[in-house]
Amino acid sequence: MKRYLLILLAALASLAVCAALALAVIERPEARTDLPRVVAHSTEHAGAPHPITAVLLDFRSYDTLLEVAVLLVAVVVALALREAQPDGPDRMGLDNPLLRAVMSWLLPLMVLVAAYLLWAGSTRPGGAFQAAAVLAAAGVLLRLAGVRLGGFAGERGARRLRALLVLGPAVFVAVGAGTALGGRAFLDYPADWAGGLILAIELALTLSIALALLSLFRLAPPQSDVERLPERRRRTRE
Amino acid sequence: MTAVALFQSLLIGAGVAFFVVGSIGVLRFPDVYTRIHALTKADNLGLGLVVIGLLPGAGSVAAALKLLLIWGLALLASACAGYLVARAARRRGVEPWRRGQPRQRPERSGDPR
Amino acid sequence: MSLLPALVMLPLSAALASTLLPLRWRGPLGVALAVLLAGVACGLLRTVVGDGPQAHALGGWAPPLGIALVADGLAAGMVVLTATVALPCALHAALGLRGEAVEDGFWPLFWFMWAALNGIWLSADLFNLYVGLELLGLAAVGLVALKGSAGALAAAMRYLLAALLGSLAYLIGVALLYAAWGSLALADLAGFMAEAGVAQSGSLTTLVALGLMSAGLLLKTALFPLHGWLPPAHGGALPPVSALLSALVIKASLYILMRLWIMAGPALTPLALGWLLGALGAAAVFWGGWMALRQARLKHLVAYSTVAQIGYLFLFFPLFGVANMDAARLAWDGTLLMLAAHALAKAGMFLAAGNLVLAVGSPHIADLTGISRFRPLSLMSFGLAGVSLMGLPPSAGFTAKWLLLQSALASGQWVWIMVLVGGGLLSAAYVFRVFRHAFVEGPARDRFASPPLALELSALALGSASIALGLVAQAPLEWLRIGSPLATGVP
Amino acid sequence: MSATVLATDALYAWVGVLLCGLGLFGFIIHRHLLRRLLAFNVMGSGSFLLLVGLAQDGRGIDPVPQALVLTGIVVAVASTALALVIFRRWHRVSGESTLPEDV
Amino acid sequence: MSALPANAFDLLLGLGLIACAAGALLSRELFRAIVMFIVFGLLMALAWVRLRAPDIALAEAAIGAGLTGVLLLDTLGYLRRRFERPRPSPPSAPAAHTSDKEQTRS
Amino acid sequence: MSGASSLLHALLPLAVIATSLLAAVGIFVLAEHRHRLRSSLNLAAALAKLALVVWMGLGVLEGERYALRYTLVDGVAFVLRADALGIMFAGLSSVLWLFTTIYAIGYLENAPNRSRFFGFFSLCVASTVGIALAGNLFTFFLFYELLTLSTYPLVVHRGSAKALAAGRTYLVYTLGGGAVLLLGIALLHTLAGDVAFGAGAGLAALEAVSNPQLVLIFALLVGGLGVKAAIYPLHGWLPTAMVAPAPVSALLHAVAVVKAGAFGIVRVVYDVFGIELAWQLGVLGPLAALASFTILYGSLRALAQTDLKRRLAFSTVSQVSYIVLGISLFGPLGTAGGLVHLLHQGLMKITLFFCAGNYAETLGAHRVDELDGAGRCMPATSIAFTIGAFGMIGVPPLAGFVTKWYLGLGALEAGMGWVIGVLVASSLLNAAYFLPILHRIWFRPQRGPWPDERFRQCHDTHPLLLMPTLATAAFSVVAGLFASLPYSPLYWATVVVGREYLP
Amino acid sequence: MDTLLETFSLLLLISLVLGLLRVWKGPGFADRMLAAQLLGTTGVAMLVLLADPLGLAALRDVALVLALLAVLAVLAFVARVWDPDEQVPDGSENPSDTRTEAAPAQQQRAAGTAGRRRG
Repeated sequence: MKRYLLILLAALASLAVCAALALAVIERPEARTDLPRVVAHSTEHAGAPHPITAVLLDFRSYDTLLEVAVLLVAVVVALALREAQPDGPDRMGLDNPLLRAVMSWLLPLMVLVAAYLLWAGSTRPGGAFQAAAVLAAAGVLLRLAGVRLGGFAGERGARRLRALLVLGPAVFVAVGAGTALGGRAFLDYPADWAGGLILAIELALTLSIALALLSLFRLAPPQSDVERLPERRRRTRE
Repeated sequence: MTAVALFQSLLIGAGVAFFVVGSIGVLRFPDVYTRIHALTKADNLGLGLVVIGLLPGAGSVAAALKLLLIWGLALLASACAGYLVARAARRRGVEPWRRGQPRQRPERSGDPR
Repeated sequence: MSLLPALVMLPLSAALASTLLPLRWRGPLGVALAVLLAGVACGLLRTVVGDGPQAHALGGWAPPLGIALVADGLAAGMVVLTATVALPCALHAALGLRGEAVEDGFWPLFWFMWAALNGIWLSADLFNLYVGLELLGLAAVGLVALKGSAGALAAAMRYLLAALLGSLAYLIGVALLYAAWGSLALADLAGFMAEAGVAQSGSLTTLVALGLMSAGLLLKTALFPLHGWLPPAHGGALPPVSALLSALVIKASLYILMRLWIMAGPALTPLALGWLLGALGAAAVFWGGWMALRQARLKHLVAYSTVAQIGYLFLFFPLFGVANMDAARLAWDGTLLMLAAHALAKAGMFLAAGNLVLAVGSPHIADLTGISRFRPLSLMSFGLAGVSLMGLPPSAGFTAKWLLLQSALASGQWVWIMVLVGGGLLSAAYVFRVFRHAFVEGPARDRFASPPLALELSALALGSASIALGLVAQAPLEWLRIGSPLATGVP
Repeated sequence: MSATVLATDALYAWVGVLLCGLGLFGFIIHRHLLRRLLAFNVMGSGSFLLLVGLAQDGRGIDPVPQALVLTGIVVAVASTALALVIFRRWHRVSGESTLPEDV
Repeated sequence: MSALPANAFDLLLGLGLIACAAGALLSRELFRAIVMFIVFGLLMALAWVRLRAPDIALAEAAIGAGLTGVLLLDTLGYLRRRFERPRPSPPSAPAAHTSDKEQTRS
Repeated sequence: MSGASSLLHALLPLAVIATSLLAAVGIFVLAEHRHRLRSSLNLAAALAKLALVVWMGLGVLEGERYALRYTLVDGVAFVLRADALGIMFAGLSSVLWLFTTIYAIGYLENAPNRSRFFGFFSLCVASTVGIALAGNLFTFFLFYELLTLSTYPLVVHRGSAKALAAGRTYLVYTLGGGAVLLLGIALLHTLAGDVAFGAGAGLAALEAVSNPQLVLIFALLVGGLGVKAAIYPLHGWLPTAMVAPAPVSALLHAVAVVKAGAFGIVRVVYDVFGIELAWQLGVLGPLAALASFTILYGSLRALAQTDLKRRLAFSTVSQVSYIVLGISLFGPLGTAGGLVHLLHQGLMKITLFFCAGNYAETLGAHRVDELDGAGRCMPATSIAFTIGAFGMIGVPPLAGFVTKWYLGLGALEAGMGWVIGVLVASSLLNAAYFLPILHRIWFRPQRGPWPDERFRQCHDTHPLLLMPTLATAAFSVVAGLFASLPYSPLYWATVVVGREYLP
Repeated sequence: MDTLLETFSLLLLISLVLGLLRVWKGPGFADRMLAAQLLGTTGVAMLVLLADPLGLAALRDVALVLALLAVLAVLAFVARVWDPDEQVPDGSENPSDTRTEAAPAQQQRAAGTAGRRRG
């Protein structure tokens, strides 16, 4: 009975939302600004000829910075929870000769494609995030195939991981601070440097985002960091 | 329509047909192992024919290479997937279908809590 | 160099730094940077008071193409309020969490949260506000989840679902508004809407958008029927986290709602939406108060008190919408003062409650027996905060309530008077319930843990601030009006 | 363009509307957290379609909403991943896949 | 570039999107829901293509069809592995459960 | 007036409040075991406050003006202002605080939680003086609520279940009353803006406001204040609050809380509405009737009590309404009677409570029937009690007689002769509940051992308890005997009346 | 030519929807996963086909990424959900979901009729 009531409620709610949205869609007026034209006009002066990259990393670069921060927040929480209460020993993954062979083809390709997407990003579709996703996929593939990402194991590895995670936003903020200290607006790239700066930011972002996405995957980074905090007492609250 | 175009459309048509056939196969075949067949055929041949059909219109060598690369990757993926699933099925003791058995078994919900 | 981006970038850099730094440096760094940031915040306020509203086009691109940070009096005030609340919380955390397993995650999230808050106060762009909201929401959820206990995780999950749903509703609204007006800049939209007027086509799209956005923001603010996620999250978190969440985080969504409301101004005036929000606020006051009265655990009592106190803030909407200029001004002043009073008092109360729980070693109110003799300072902080929450003089809570009463009387909306008066009595009931247990001279345990003095002092500072603000409210209220619609004359 | 023909962009905007409704429906009826996350993601996709579809309808390609959606996707992924992390932890300590109802 | 009129392809794709979403949301079996969702991601990528947003299509292909799917499947496996026990033998379930918990605390 | 002097004039009222406020802070900060330092601080603050009040009082008599104005928010100001009426009440508080502090130091020797007690005690007096010096309704309300807050910990001080229950009752009544009062003030504020006291019948100028609205406001204000003044039917908290320690009872009943209520009603009738307007509105008659009823009701209830402090409590209910009665009599004599009773009742009632505390502390006697023969054992205390009791009854030439005489004259002046009947009846009732006690104390033999004897030999009680008791008793005799001399309470009351209400 | 390609892609879409049915019907985990795999490849083909008619060369990049990541889901499925080496704690070989498939197999084994295998 309660279940049916719930379904009824859900149906009513979603119908209401649909109806409201439908009305809004039907009744919508002509927009008062022609933003696409402004974008097209301004892209010439931006650091990247591809309009979407220009929007993401120049016009609305602040949004992108915050977006990376959002990703980092998720990672921080994941790492904190994982370290406070490590996952139990879990099977590493599927170790299989054929899979290894396939991966030896796939992985270099993935890195290559990621690099291509990153490079292509300034002139055509692609960019930091897409490249990072492919890189992260490579990492996930490794983990699924049972490969330990030894570089991120242990205390030093964890520190390395964190350093790389922070790198992207740090470069971003540093560039912003640099422009601001140079007397310009925050993240207002000097015209000569714009392309290079954007590329540098994208490069750092790619690394960080890729590692962030990888870290959100359950088994990565490797969870041998249980012993990482020997000096810290583990008190349980509550 | 030029001869090349005709050739292209034929190839692509055949590829698409393979896909359709593959889908139907996946839908009609009785068990996991047979369905893997349908799948890999469609992937390898269908996509291959489509790619070959598109090659003349690719415009540049890079684009053509990219198309071939896509095909290669798809081959790799489908081979790998087929192998992995079949191996897993074997190891888990999924028995192949034999003539006379019901084709599809009743569905059971296997949700974890 | 403008202070505006620094206010977001400083905490953001601090977040990045504290992800990397060794654990033992994070606390001291946190306190030191919090002091610095408080200084910057005061600097901004000074600039705004001296030179009027400030704006900074990020990337050198003016809106609607780029994003601008804008600081009017309200934004600057919120920035300062954030620093005022966060500084004692940082102190409390630096000392109270030292050596705990949760400290690893706390500092980065604390700083991300601060960055998000400042970002929201200063943002003048609809989509940027969305990203800010998400950053804030995820950081807050993370802070709640840090404790790692089953209760904390369930609370965090519930909170996350509410936050996600809320921001999604907001995002859909953004989509509609962008489709309807073609810009994301608040100032543009306000201009267009004022120009188009109420009757023009498109107001329906705008209304649906604003409705969805409001619904999402209400969910995030935990207004009465949508408050279910709040008590477990705020009641179960670490004391400084609870304090920050109740004092600031829920205010962020309310702030956006107020901004939207002001932006849409004429489009919404003829509607009864304001009354609806007011009615929900009234229900929240009574329901939250009633539930607070029935809680067995101290921090949950305080959390339900937040549910109740949010209700007062929503009286803004029916009172601000009226044509009566005086009433609108009083509502503006009263709501903002109430917001600040609640932020200070509730943060102080959560910190004090955390100290009491730490001293007693039990989360239950009934176990407070005899605590008055052993931890008078914490109890006193709790009491000072309580005075402000009850709306008794001479606290900021009282002054705010007085202003709201005046506004309700001036606009002839008598219903809200009963809410203000009755809600005050209800909050007195639950605050004094704590004291009743604390004053019992029963066969109490003689041994209480003693939290470091600085923990008690940080709670006391916030509690006293909530009292003191009531005495010096005149100037801050004038600052808050800088750049507001009240300054231009049309509410 | 005549009014009787539905433009591609508008079509996808309508699909977005339906996805939003569908997602909301799923979000309300389900208690299993994984399903609620699915619903959230569906709803998110719907709102992205709405954003781009409406903005481009009758106006051609608009890079701004496209960039916004990219940002939105990253945010959605981060949220989903965070939710999964917390969910797994919750499942581990409680053995439940749903939240307790009694609040 | 003005808007193209919607054709059968768009219509079918829209229907497919809605069907996939419905399948992901209304399926009784969780695994099916997740696979449906993965397919939904794929269709979304196609939809972005039709909206002439190849950037988003790229991201959607990498995320929606790739990483999110993996995350969800991984979580599902986590649930199954930890707590899915054959139902005929209930006594073993609580025992395993407590041992898990102890592992957590140690 | 020079700048420095005007600054001094502004700061003096603040300083009076600050003495006890700072004392409160200091006491809170002091560790529990520093009782010597705490006592010194307490006494020093009390003396300082008294000196300041006397200074200000003399200044006010010479026509000096002391006022402080601070704008809180637009349209709302925090105003402190010393007029004759305010100084009168502040003087009463300061004098009695001094005695009560001494008494409390003796009473609470070796008791736990003294730091908290004395801290809130000082806070309580700070708010009382604040009430006295409040220059507008808003400021008055501010201190009025602060008084509620600071007395609650005193009421529940013992921490027993009974004390906590009493505290709860106390809160329900006083916070409820406060809310009603706030409503009235807010309403008034929207109509008339910031109503300053002593501006000379501020509301009379309001032509446009309808009478029913004013009557409503009056009812709200008096209803809110009536709770603290313990007017029937709002008196319920007073007898239950008797569980508090004796000095607290003394403070609650004689000085702070009930008097704050009564004083508030004086302010409302004279300073906010103006007596003329109140008379025109027709609210004075009902107020007088209510006060009369409360007088009789309180006396009757007192008659039925066996517990000494409860009997005194109902006596307070009855006596405070004399003040209200005096106010509601339209004319200077009645007003003078009411105002002087504010002081006289304070002196007498505090004496009685001190005595009751002495009996309880020394002999363990709480009930009336346990007091048989107490006079022989504790002669000094008993003499003080007798003086207080006779004063209450109104035996000439004690203080209570002066009050009743003026009230009677005032009633005749206002043409409300029935009030005299009330006065006579109440005096008879007073006698009926006080005389049996006196009889027991002086003429009955001791009935076996005392319930809980503190001191071995019967030589009265601890000097710190005895001294203030005798002092207040002496004051109440002097106040009656030398009522016509300058600086007597009656002199002050007539000054107030003459200065501010009969221009 | 473009129209033709679009028609072909429509056909592919139809085939994709057909495949969707298999995802829905299952019945085993592997069936659904395989069908999804097929859909992925179909999607790749469609992207490749649509690149010219829509004038979006970048679609080939999309197809490339899709093909590159295609193996990921299946691998995750096999490694996590349908692990062949999984040791089910109490000896019964399969978690409940695959019992639908395992149960007849066990019966067969018990009857000693484990015969030849196809594929």
